[in-house]
Amino acid sequence: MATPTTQPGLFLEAYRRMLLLRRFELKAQELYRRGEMPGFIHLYVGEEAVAVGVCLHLSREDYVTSTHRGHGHALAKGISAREVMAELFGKATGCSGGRGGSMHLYAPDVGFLGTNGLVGAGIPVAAGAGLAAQLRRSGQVAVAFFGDGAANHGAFHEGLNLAGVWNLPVVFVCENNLYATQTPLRMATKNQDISSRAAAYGMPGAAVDGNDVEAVSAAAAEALARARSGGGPSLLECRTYRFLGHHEGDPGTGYRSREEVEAWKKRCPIALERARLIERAEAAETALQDIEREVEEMIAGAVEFALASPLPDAAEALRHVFPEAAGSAEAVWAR
Amino acid sequence: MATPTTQPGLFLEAYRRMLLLRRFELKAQELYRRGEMPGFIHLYVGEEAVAVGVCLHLSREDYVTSTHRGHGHALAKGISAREVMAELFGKATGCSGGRGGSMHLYAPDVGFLGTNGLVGAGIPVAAGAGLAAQLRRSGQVAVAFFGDGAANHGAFHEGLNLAGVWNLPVVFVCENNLYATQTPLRMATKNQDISSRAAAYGMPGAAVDGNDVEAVSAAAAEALARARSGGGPSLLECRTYRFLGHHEGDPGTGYRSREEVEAWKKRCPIALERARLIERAEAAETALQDIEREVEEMIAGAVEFALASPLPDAAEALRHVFPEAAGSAEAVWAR
Amino acid sequence: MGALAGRAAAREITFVEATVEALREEMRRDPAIFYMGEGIGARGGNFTQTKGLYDEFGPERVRDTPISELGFTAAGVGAAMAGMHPVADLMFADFIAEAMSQVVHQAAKVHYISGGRIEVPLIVRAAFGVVRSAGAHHSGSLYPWFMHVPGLKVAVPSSPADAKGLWKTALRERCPVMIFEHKGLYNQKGPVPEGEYLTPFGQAAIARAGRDATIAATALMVHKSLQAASILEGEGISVEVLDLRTLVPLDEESILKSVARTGRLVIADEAHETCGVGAEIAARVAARGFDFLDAPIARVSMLQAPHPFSPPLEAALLPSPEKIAAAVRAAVRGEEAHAG
Amino acid sequence: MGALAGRAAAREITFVEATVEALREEMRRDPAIFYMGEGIGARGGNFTQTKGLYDEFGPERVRDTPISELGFTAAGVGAAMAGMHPVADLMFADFIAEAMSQVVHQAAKVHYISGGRIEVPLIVRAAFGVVRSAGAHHSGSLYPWFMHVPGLKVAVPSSPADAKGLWKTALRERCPVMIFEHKGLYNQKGPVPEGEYLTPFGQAAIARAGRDATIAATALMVHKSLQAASILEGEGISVEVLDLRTLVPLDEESILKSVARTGRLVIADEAHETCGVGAEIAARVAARGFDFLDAPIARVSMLQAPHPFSPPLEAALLPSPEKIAAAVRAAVRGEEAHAG
Ligand SMILES: Cc1ncc(C[n+]2csc(CCOP(=O)(O)OP(=O)(O)O)c2C)c(N)n1
Ligand SMILES: Cc1ncc(C[n+]2csc(CCOP(=O)(O)OP(=O)(O)O)c2C)c(N)n1
Ligand SMILES: [Mg+2]
Ligand SMILES: [Mg+2]
Repeated sequence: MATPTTQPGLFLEAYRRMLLLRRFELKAQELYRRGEMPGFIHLYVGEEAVAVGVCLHLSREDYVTSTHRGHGHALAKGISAREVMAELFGKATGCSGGRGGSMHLYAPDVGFLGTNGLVGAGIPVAAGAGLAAQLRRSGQVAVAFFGDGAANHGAFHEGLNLAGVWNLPVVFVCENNLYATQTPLRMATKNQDISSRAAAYGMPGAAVDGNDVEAVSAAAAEALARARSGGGPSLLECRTYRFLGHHEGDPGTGYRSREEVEAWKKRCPIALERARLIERAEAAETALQDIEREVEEMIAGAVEFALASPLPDAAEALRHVFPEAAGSAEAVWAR
Repeated sequence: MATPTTQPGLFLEAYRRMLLLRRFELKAQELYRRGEMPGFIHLYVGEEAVAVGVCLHLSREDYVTSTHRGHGHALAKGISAREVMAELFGKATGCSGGRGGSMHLYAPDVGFLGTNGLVGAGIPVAAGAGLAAQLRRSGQVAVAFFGDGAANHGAFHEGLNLAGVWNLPVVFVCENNLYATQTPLRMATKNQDISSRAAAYGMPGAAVDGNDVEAVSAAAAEALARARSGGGPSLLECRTYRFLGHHEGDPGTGYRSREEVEAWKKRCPIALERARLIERAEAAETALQDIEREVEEMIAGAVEFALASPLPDAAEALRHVFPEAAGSAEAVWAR
Repeated sequence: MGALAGRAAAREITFVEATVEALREEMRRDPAIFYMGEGIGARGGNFTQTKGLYDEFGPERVRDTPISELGFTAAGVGAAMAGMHPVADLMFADFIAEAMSQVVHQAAKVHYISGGRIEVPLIVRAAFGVVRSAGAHHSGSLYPWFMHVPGLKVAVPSSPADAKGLWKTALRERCPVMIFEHKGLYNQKGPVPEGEYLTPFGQAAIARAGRDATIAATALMVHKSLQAASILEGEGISVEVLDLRTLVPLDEESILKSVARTGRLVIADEAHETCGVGAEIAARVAARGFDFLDAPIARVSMLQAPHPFSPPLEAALLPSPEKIAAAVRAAVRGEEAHAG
Repeated sequence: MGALAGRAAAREITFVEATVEALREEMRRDPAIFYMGEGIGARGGNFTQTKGLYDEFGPERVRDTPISELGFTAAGVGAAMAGMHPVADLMFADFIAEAMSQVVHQAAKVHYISGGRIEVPLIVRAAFGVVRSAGAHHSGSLYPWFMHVPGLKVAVPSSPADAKGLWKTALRERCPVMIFEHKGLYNQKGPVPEGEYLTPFGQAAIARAGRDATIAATALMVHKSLQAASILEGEGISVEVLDLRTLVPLDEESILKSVARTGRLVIADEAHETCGVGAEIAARVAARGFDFLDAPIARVSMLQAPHPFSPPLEAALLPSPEKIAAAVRAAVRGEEAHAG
């Protein structure tokens, strides 16, 4: 049986998605800087290989929980760029109807259970989605994305321990980008090998180069296959780096040396994969350019859609505090 | 330099203290069963070697945080049996003035920072006491006692991680008695080797026979010496068993087989140590009998004191919500 | 209570048995329902609140957890988002603080901030209130915190029948519902209809009708208020006792109607007083029922100290029939004095 | 404000600078004080709320933490019990939920349940309130939860001078104090006395005197209430604005005195309405100031929905000068209608 990592065209698809994530974020940055976007945004630039490498192996029915830095996860899991962009503008057409914003993107139709404003919060929520899958014997899996900083929160401990003892179909993906805001990992924990913590919960742990989408893909495919086949949860640490500041407004320097930032930028996951595809002749330059154009168009369309969309009606501000009718929401699809 | 474990008379003292803990608990049980005591009590019978083995190496200035099953820790750290017994009766002369009860015993004069009604809660509190010691460079250490069940709470994770990264003078003592209420450890975590979790926090971990006071003493002495000398925290797992139910009222059977209970009772820490002292001729039978009489008298005195003491005055029920005067409380001794 | 008067067949069972019956019936009906908590499996729960469910539904649906309130409550949120209908049993209400963020920032908010696209039908169950000097960490009520947070419904049953009826309603709601059960009620017996029996949310019950003053009460305090009413009856004061049954939604209409008749309002509740149930009701009545009032609104609640262990201190702080009666008496006499 | 009028020398600095100044002065005075939080070290804090302290006091006393709110708050409790005076900076008020149990079950209760033998002089600092559409997890106020819990003092400064004065008082208290600072105030400038300046707890300030109605307000809402008062002045309505400054202790006397003069009360506060600040004040005035009232008590607060991201929705739910003015107008006119 061919493992998913060897499917033909898989990495071309990975390239396409990483590029989508990258262009989306850079466009969001541009619009934010122009003062056109309310709230705060945390950009995923540099870390695309993680979301994409993992989500390559997820179906629409699988679940994902995400973080404050979640645009990439949302797009990689399949929310349209239009819906995400509209949400960043607080528009009625956004994936959360404008009520959520960057840190509260939701899309039950693609199993996306939310970006999150609270660090660590999504970790045990994913365990719960995995539990639902286990109880229904549906074959679904759940993935929790979270940062190195989140690994020091009690939610990490309780979530992983539950998944371990209940043998849940969950993959815990730690995006170790070496910093939580400006705090370097070494100031946050003595044992900086986060993957080694898996042992505490009796589950396999692995660390991979998080800027190499093929490495992430291979490790994720293995962990996901284990989860799907009843083998229980895994912890996957992806070592990566954010090219930009913590959020828009933070220059990302001061606490990180220019050399460190530049060294990581040289290891851009997208450039790396592009070079490989060419080198291995898996894609012609023209095919890649087609993809690049296609992505640019998609982003332009998303911006246009978002800007043209209406804001929500203030008269509806008290709507959706409680569900309006039994069984009204889309969540029911899952049952 | 002689390590504390080799001090002459140390284990005779250990025997005396263990006996005190045992007789105290059995007397409390008797009084509780007669309906004379309000509230709920969780007895420490069978686990005496842990509290005693560790506290042998603590001075009055060191700190201890404890659990719902904390009479043993309170006595081992030096609160008088009178004050503890009076507190169990809610008397004004109790160590908490009757406001606390079994799960809220406090005594700043001996560094006892509380039994606790919330599982796990004392763990990071001890880290904070250790932090105070570190900041003051006072040479004090802090010890957190907690159960196997508490090790699955987020407070364990955050407390140990903080102590690790800040190199705090703290010893985390897990009393692994194999059950949390009726839940066996294997249903609560996949990795039942709790001491192995120390690695996740970059600190040394060790597991010892928690029914052997000399083994506990040796391991604790080592960990405490490390803490005192700036070597940072440790996790010490003491494998033990409670001979009685979870709390008075729980028969302690049903979820535990008679064979299992009997096998552990055969390994009574007090009987074990008594035999050793005789065998090694460290104490004559008559000396041990003197100790036993002395302990009986102390317990009888404690009961008498507790029963004769007045209840708090209802008119004072709203007192002590806030401190009455700046610097009024005993805590200031520590500064 | 009132609603039951006509039903001949209702057997008497305890409050806690009524909750188990509701759960059993609903779990048979709906395979999405499952139950999580510490010691709620084979042991049947600290308060026998799941007795028999493990035997019928097995360890998957009646699931013992580690001591990880944050973890299993969050797992409940995740499972609910994924289409299940979990019950997270927090044991003592005090322990909800361990999972505060999961309840208020996740469960309560997801529906709204997802633009109504995701539902979180999670039940949070907790035993509250003072019994037997359980002390500072095992006596709290704490539902006022959750009244403050939009997106949560809050039920506080006072009788076995309502316990069953509110549980069954809760398990058909599509939003998070918190059910607070007073430990002192668990073993009280009362008539409970067999089979389908739903108590609507947001409808207070008149536990006793009266003319001179209204006592709005919750859970055990309904019973203490009825005792107060008996005391006062002997003094010629006729008291109406309203059993609020749910705090969110709150049946403001019934309170206002009653106060319109009686002109006096006392709120009896066991949670702490400040920013508590009485505060909210007093504020609403002071805003919308101002003209009905013939006397100041009084609150009888837990006074502002942590729960002490020692029985005389505990009693001094807690609401009691005598204190409730005194508050009513003051309202009635005060007004007479005022009028005279 | 009033207290400052006589002082000629007061420079103008921002609210957040005033808090740093208070901390600096107190940390110099008292070696027991140290500070913990995420990003509060060399970075100077999310809101520049510790700017310069790291340079002066170093990494031991100005201590960056991992993302472990539970852990470092509990460590604060332990250090406080052991004789230190820690500040636990929770960053956003919403994040206190991560450490709820540590604040309410440990910090708030230890003094009482130790029979007064142990003190827990822990400061919990949090930035609250709506600015710039921060959404559902970064906009909350939440202090009503802590008013409900006995054993905690709660300060809500509205001006740079009070920010300094309340901080300095807090750092000399021997109990846990929660300081809630509205993010929208951090960069507001005002006169702040140099050196020793203490604002007492439990004393409201009259931010503006008036005859026809009292607005009791907190933090940013003091300013919105002053704007409302200006609007109303143009309509011939004279409004008194009370700045509560601390919520525990609450200066009930000043509220009652003001209402005794004006006969009308509006409470303006940014926390959610149900079981909120307005509820508590309304209940107290409905109990003890009933005879002073010429109109129903009104609350202007955050309406009962989670904080939405989209600006028009957010604005629709939040209190504003216009909404406050409308509430006062209704109270005044309602009574005129009533009188007429
Ligand atoms: C519970 C909680 N604590 C603190 C914060 C503030 N905060 C937002 S992002 C962040 C850093 C997160 O670091 P990490 O988990 O490594 O993710 P990264 O930003 O590096 O992707 C912090 C402290 C928060 N949102 N939630
Ligand atoms: C946070 C919290 N959750 C649950 C409980 C209820 N409870 C009290 S003791 C206990 C079991 C504790 O087990 P363990 O930590 O192993 O200690 P042991 O009783 O075995 O000494 C539980 C679940 C509690 N008191 N606090
Ligand atoms: Mg990071
Ligand atoms: Mg145990």
